[in-house]
Amino acid sequence: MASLEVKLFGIRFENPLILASGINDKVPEQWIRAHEEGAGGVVTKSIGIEPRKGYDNPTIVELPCGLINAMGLPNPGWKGFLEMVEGYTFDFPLIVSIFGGTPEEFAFLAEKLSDVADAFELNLSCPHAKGYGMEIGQNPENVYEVVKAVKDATDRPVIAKLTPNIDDITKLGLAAEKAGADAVSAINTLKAIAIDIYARRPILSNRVGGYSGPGVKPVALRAVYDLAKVLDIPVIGIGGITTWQDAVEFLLAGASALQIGTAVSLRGWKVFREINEGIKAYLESEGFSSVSEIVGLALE
Amino acid sequence: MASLEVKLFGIRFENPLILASGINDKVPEQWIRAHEEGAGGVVTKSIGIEPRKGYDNPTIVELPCGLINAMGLPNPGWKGFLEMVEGYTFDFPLIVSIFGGTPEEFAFLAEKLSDVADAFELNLSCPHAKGYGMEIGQNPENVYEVVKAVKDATDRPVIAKLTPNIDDITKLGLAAEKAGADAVSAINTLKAIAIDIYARRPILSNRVGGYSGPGVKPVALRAVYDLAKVLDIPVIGIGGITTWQDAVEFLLAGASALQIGTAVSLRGWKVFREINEGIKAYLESEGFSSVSEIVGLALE
Amino acid sequence: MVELRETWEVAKNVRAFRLSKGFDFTPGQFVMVWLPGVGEKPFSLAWKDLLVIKRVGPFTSRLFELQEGDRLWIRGPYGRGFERKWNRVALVSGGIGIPPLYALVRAWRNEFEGITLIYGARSKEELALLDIEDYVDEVVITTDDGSAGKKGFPTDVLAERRGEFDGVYACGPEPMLKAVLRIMDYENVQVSAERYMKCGIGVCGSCNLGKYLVCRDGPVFEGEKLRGVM
Amino acid sequence: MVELRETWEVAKNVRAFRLSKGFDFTPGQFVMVWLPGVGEKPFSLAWKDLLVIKRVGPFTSRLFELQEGDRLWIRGPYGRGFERKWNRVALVSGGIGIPPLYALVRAWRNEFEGITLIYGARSKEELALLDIEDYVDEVVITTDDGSAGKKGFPTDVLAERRGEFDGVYACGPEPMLKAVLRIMDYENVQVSAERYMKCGIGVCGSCNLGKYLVCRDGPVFEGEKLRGVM
Repeated sequence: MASLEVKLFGIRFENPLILASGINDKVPEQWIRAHEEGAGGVVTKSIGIEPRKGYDNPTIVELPCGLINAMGLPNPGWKGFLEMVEGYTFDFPLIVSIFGGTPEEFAFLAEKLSDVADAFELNLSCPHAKGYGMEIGQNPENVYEVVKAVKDATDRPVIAKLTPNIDDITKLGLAAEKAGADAVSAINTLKAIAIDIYARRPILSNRVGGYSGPGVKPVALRAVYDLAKVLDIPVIGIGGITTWQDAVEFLLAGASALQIGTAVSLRGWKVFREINEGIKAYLESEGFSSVSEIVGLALE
Repeated sequence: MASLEVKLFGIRFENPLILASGINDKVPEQWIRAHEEGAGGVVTKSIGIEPRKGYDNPTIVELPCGLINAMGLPNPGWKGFLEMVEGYTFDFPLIVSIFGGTPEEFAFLAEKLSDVADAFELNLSCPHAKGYGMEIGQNPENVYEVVKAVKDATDRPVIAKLTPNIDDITKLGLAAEKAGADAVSAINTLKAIAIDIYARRPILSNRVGGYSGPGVKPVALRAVYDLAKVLDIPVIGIGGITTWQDAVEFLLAGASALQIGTAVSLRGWKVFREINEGIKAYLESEGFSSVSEIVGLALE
Repeated sequence: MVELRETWEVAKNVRAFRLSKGFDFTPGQFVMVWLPGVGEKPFSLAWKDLLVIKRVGPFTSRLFELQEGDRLWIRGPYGRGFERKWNRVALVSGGIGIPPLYALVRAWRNEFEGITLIYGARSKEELALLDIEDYVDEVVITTDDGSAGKKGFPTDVLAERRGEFDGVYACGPEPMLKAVLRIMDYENVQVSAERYMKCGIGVCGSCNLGKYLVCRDGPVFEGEKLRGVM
Repeated sequence: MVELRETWEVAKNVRAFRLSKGFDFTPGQFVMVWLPGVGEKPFSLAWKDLLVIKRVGPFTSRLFELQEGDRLWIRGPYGRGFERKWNRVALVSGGIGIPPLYALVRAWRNEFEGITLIYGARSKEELALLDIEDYVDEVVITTDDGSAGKKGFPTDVLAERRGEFDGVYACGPEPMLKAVLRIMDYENVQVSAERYMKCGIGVCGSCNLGKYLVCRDGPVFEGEKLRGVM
């Protein structure tokens, strides 16, 4: 029997599939549901300093190969978040995503939320929020400063979530590693837009948004492959993983764990079970006994 | 009757659809065929200084949302190219794509091929050839230097073909414009990879390649939208245009003309006629009399 | 993109909108309606080509200005609709809860032995009955002010007559749904829940109802699933 | 990815490879076979699960080393195959041109009134007939050295007997195809052309034959289309 368990930065995950940030992960009941449905861990919606209601609708566009969204980082702020989780305990790793406009804001959030988070994922990559996310994370120096500030503020493992909207994502990964990140995750969404030909205007209220789903998979896989080649810290693969074959490709490309987001919308919660079963059957039929044995095999 | 004719940098195109570089455009018979099949113009395969045979197979991977290719710039070199076209005349605009490793090489090629080319497209964006394409074109200063050198070497209009593998494609567009480019075209392919889960290795012999087709359309459309907002020179839209609706989206986003590549493989030569007919019917039903009337309407 | 084929007033601040295109749908499913430059909101389908909408804010006010031939943009239908079950059923509707129930009886009127509509509104002028009387066996009206039917709440009627029905379909304000669920002890009842929905397709998570998403797990839920949740 | 179910020698330097999976195909279509780390090449299907391949270089040499149970990677089938036409037909095959014609007669043997295979090889030991004799009415062999059948070229036989046939299907080296086209005056003939193919799906343009692409417009062409081209 092949094992699906993975261990990352000292934390054990039942399986390599983690619910990605921003997908049905607003409240604790949804995190618990994701775990019940087969996720090995959960990343929360990105939490900032102040509550934000996010952008007006339309906030999402459905496309043949995925989705474009511009939610605008809706979140209850760190105080609201702490109130919301009070009284809950979780029997799976809970990774808290945080976003800020400066290294100090990131550090502040990490400090305030360290009692709740098993690990932090730094949102250095949201492509549609002015002053946050990608606007900071496209610059390797900023990535370095943010990671360093957070590492100084918390003992929890820190994952830097990187943007693919860059000439070479390894620059960002190396900066994160140098600053002491425990892992990187890649990719966040690609900059994109959709226009309605009869309205003759961009569909999203924010005009531009982030593209996710099967259409971005080849780009995401390349990002993971490039990162895994140069980094010593683990890479968490994200981007259009929809089938178990996609998942295996990411593992072979060097991802130590995976995040699933858009596929939950496209195919329902059952994707976690289906992908886990597919990985397990693949491991067994190909003669492997654990997920970690195949991580990076395609890097040669 | 709505008109499909467009005029770009003083050249008249029967319709806004141009065969993109690298798709069935190796020899003059294929360029003539593309025009017969409805293309308003043709871009040749990229021509360099020396003949190149390109990479070994596999050079292409078929995916649910497009293709990844790494052909390796196969071409007969400028001398072979001149021999090949000798005796041919073309009753449609022939845009010659050129690639080089330095501004001087680009300028040399432009000078040698000016008698054949109605315009040049500078390949500053091929994502899989060491020392060429994107490796040069990701840097705005290089884009500036190459465009400037070519403009000094030829009187023909010059189009800079830009890479989307960058934090902000408008930097590249602005550099091209400043150097005197007559137009930019965007996007070239996205950096990508595909791994075979049973071979456990990258499929392409070059390992990494460029992603094209419907899956890249939302990214390409955003690039065109961003470029059209900041540039005064025309933008030629490329990237996953497969249906007439896609074509109209690109025109509304600010593209003055369009290039079609992967769709010719996915749907056959008939795409030119079908897309042209769709654009025409749209113009008529929405009350426009020419393509140029809708260019950029979604920029507001 | 669809065009508005016809629009008419149904009740005070309630209009019907007939579209140029019909959608394959299950009663209870909803669509997202986008008015460019204005916004995008979810509405239950009253029929494959019919929306019945109450004016409540700026978006619906703009909708109310649309004329025949004007365009509107629709995606969907989305979500889980009603399931056909039971023989003698009551439909309990409050406020603007009528559209999905209208769709239900129009689609399945011959599948039941008896259909009783118990419909409560604030006052007579707010009753948005359309031609629903053609599709049900009995209509019981309640109004808060007694201006039509019985004075009181539809749930009062349900509580009294509960024994007559095998099952209940309900749509309306949350306090009414809670009352229906309690009267039915969460059994033999399907309710269409309402939440603030943004994406409509199970991404944003805004419409969570406990561990459920109203846009994907609902909007129609079997009563049993809502124990401890509503 | 498929497995090799069976492999056997068919003639000198020619092997047959039976795959674990069959493909829906039209006779004349080809597949791309990838051996990771070695390369990728096009081959005509001899049957839905059968490849018949001649050793010509490093890639095919590695293919010849494969054992039953080994893996190979296949995409396709691609291209335009033969079209069923005519009643009394000749198949003209030269060299390793037999696989698509084998597929043709195996698929359509009952659709013709008469099938004559005219098959030329350099010598007796290079004849890769498989069991094609079961599917045709007549086999005429020619060899360059006279070691089997008639000494000479298959096109000599076709030229002599041309009047007996309504139509001709041909596959083989280009000089042979040209001779067939000329004998038939480009009419009532379909030929399977060969070109250096890389992508196989109409992108790279390597396999151009005049204005055509062998991978998309072919590999099978009606003779009429090749006037002035071949």
